[in-house]
Amino acid sequence: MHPRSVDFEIHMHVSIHHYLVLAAVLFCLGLLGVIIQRNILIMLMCIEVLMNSINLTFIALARYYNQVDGHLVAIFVMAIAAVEAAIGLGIVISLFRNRQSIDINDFNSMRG
Amino acid sequence: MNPYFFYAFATITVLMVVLMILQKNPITGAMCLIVSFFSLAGLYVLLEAHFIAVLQILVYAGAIMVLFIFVIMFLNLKKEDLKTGRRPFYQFAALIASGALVTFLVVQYTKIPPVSFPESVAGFGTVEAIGSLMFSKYVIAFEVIGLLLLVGIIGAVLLGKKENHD
Amino acid sequence: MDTQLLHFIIVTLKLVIPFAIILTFIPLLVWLERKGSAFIQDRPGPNRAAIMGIRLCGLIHPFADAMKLMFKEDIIPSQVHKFFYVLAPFIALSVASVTFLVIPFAAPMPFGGGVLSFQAANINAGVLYILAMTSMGVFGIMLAGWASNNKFARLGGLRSSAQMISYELSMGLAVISVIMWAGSLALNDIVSLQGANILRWNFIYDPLACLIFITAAFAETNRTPFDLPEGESELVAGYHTEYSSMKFSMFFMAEYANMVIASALIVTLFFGGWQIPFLDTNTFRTNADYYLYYFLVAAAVCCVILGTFLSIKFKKGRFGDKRDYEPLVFGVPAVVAGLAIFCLLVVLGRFPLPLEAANWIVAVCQIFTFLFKVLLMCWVFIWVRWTVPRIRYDQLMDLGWKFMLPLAMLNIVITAVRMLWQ
Amino acid sequence: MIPKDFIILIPLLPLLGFLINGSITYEQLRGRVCANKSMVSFVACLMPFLSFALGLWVLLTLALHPEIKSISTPHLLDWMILDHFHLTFGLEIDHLSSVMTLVVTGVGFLIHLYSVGYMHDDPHYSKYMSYLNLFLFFMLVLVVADSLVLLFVGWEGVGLCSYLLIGFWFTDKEKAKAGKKAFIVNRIGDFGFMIGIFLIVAAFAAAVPPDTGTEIARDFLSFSYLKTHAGVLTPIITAVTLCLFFGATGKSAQIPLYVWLPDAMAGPTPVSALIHAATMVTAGIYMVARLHFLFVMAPFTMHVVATVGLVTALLAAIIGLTQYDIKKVLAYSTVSQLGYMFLGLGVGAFSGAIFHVMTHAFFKACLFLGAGSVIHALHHEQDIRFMGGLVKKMPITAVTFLVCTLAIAGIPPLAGFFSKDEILFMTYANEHTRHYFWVGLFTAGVTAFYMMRLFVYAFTGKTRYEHPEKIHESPWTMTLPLIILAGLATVAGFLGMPGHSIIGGWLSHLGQITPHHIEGSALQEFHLMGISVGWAGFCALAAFFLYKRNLNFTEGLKRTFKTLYSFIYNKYKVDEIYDFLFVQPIKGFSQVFLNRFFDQKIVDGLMVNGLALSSRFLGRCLSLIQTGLAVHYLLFLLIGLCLVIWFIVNG
Repeated sequence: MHPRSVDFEIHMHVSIHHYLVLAAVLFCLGLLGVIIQRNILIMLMCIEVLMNSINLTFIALARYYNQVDGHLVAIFVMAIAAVEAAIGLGIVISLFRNRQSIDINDFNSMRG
Repeated sequence: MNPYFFYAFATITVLMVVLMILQKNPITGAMCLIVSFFSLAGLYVLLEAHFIAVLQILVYAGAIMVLFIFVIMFLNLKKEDLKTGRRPFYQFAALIASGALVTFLVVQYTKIPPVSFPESVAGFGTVEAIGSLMFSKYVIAFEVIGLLLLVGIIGAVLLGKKENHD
Repeated sequence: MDTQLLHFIIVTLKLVIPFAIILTFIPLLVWLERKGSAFIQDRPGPNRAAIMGIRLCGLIHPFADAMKLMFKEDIIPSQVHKFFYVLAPFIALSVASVTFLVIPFAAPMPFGGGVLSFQAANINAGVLYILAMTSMGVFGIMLAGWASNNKFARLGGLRSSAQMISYELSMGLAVISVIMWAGSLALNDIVSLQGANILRWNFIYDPLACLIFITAAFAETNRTPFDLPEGESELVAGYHTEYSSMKFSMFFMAEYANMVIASALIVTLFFGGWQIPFLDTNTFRTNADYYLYYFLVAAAVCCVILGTFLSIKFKKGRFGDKRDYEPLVFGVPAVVAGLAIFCLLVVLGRFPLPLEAANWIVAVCQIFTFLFKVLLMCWVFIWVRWTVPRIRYDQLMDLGWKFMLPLAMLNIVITAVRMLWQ
Repeated sequence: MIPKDFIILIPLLPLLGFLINGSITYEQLRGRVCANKSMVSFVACLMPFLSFALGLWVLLTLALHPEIKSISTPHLLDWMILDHFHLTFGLEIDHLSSVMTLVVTGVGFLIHLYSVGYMHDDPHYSKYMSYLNLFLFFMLVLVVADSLVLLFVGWEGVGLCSYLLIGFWFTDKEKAKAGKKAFIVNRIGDFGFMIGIFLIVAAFAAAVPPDTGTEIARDFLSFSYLKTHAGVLTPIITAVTLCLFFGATGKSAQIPLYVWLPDAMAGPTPVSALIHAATMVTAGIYMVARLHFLFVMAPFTMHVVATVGLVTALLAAIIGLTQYDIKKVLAYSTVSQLGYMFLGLGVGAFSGAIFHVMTHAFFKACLFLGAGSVIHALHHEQDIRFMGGLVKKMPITAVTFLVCTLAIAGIPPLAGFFSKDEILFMTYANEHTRHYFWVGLFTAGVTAFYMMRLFVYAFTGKTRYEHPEKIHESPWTMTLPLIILAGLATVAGFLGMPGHSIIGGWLSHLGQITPHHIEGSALQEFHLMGISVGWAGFCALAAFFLYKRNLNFTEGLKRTFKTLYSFIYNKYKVDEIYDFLFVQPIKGFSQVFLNRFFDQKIVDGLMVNGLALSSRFLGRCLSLIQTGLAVHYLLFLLIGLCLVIWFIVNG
């Protein structure tokens, strides 16, 4: 067999690392999005991405250790994400009512 | 078959998240995010977490994102509300910082030799397994989360309520 | 390689057949709706479209509709968000279709050393999957409402999303009591546990959950009395105001597809699914030849009587054109077919069926039973639509949050108490 | 036999009285209650009386059980627990303390009783009574304390009460000033006392052996421990005792810190009687007697004590000759008598000194109260040149005053004779201080002279007061204490009969320095007694007849020695010297350096305003980060996250 194909086979093998790296990339993308976005709604969505990357890590490790505990943590994270979204969107609505804007840079009345 | 699926889902997820963070239109961003959630659900299926995969769709795509889109439509944003301003320094700094973070994490992960997944035990990730654990070991956490949800509901209602005095 | 190919074929069929069933059901339901409305509200039904003068009781009409919509000009208004405007109807229809994947059409059948389940995907958390998929349906409507860049459409979309979120809760909670009885989230287990005895079906066993679920399903499918997203009197046509031609027809189809799915779900959860009343699967399989013989005899007799009844209605010069021959188009083939079956049965007599064939016969019977039940449930939808007026938006919200949600929770408590009792 | 816990009540009962009357005063000042004077009087007098009764019980217990050396409370409270130093609260009454307790409570009770009459019309009657009770509390703490530190607490407390009572009529600026002066001068003495305590602590701390640290880790400031381990202090004993003695000079009004006592006459007369004659000023004597085991180890200090006492006695007596204010004369007499006591202490006659404390308490209190009675009758007239002829108007006062005058003059068989002679004999008996005897003898004569002068001026002859018809005898609450005290002054001397001195036997544990080289000491004592009685009697009679004949017979002398006279009359200009040497420089230093520079520039400018300005500046700088834009905070968060992870992995 050709040596290159063996190499390819090894590369095609999906290990825990792939998932962890993917989660890390997602986390950093979410963080980046939170920082560079001015739109407060998309910032909230980026926070959801952050939570999802955490979930992915937990679930991958749950699979790796063959323990379901990670799944439970993921469920709890989902619940918290739901609460976070509800509260965050409530805040967005009341902010929009007062400022007619969803630009995060307009909400700086507490600046020093 | 597994690697192809993994790469496909991973690519879609990352691509959609990237698209989302570059959007200025929140609806488009939300739709990108929904797609990425679906592919994440696919990844969960690959990890034999069927229940979580379904929950991912049900909770994230079905409830949270609906809420998002509802709010976006409720706000009825005009074109001029969606400003784009150039803040090159902060964007650059954030890019550098998150790039550093991800590089760092990846470097740290790759220091460990790659280990493939072991064979999953019987009944892994089923509703029964999760349920029995949730109502025994994690029952307190479960109750606390329930309380948290209640608080969240009340808080959201109070926040969204129109003030009476104006 | 052979088994792999077989497997591939089976999976493909599993994916295609449900979709085909839905596509078949849609024109049937359109026809049924029109006939039903005509019957209920005492007005003329579809009676114009004809092929060579043969109207087939208006059955031609849906096809004419489809033709018209397909060939109409496809208008895309200039101020819409084009991508989502185009995408929305596709989402609506496709999401509606994929839900059918987990509905079991018949009892799992021994086949080729394995088990053949009449269910595209036997997911562990089937009920949750259905809930998840139905909640996806809202995206099509919301996107359509938003992308149209139209006040009415936007309001329709908003209403739809609020309605969906509100009623999904009581729907999910209603299902929980069923899940508690069954002890499983897999739909096939739920159906199997209900058994052939009608008294053990969930609509008798847990009537409150059934009622809540049906009501919520009406709201989820945006059917009257909950069709506020497209309420003509206030919102012109709601979310699909700006749609025309094939895109409109896709929304139209999606609505009926949703209806079919909701009916299928109701039937599966509460009305025994594929269970033939009072006929256990195992009993049927062991005595398939017996049941088949008498069923065919009865069918032949029915065909002959019905055909004769239709044929004698023929009277030349009733309309004075080709419509005079309409009774014969149905009547004569029915008589002929009935006689043919009868002759065949007399000639061949009862003969033992091989086990495989018996299984297949049972499966087919169950599939037809299921589809019949679904059709009946769809008729309930139509019946309600033409009987009950649309409710107000605040009434809708009050009903969802203040009445049905507490009731569903109460039902869970009641179920739990009953389970302890037994 | 008295239960041990009861002795806690001896100091606590006056404190209770203070609390009751103090709260009444507090409420009264806010107009919530109107004080019932008889109730206040009852409480204020009852408490010292009960303490007195308890003290008597203690004394009887000690007298009837010779095997009991002292009664001490069990461990009451922990004050400080350090590694090698345990400071606890504890009370202990031995023979010495029991005598002092009885003097303090007994005389104190009588003066309380006297105050009922004397202060009856004062608007701040209840406040005055509560202060008196508080004073008694602190004095009793001082007396029954079992450690140097608790003694110091009482020491400071009586200083405080002295300040409060001298400045009781604080609306008069001079009187308020006198209060301040007393307090400040006392503080200077306390400074020396504290240094003495610190030296003791330092010596013990240095003496702790490293390996047997636990052995000495206890309350080494308690008297019992100090007594048994006094050897530790040997190297620095002179410094320690000098410092302690300096403290005693402040409290007991000796040179150089006696200046406060004459000014302290600004307070109400019973206060002068109680504090500045009978009790508080004897605290220094008591302290030295209490720590006699330290003082006997330092011969130099003993010499200093004797010298200081003698000089003070002489100089104060000479000033007494020239004064016209009745209370000032008595004040200088007090200073002089205290000097006698220190002379006694200095020559090792500890029991004699304490005996003199006791007798002095009786007759000096009586004298002061008599003076108070006169002042009361004459409506606050204090100058003896405007008195005279009071014998007929106020017979009881006059008789008691005469008795006590004779007592202080040293006429037998009155109390002062015995106690003073004891001291003088001991002075003579001590080889090193034999020459002091003659000075002391001379001083005794001077004392007899000016006291008789005072009596003649005030009570005999014609009435020089402008409203003679208003003069009347004082009420019984005032005369009763006078009678009692005069009686005591008459009989108390027999406790110290030479040869079989009861008080000497009672206080034998104080360890008299026995004059071993004198033989037939009793006989010699009688000789000396005869000399001193003769001299004192001569002086007294001289004064009586000289002044009786002509009150102004000294005018010629005054004119001749004008400079010397005014020098003496103005108390040797000591106040002016102190003012020039200490007060003015300190004032200047405070004004220029402490106030203008340190307080205004350093404290206000650098500390207060500087801190405020710097925090404002820092706040301004930090507020630049607070942009109010959430994205900026998030960026900081991200950078922080990177750093945290980096530290976790690489740190």
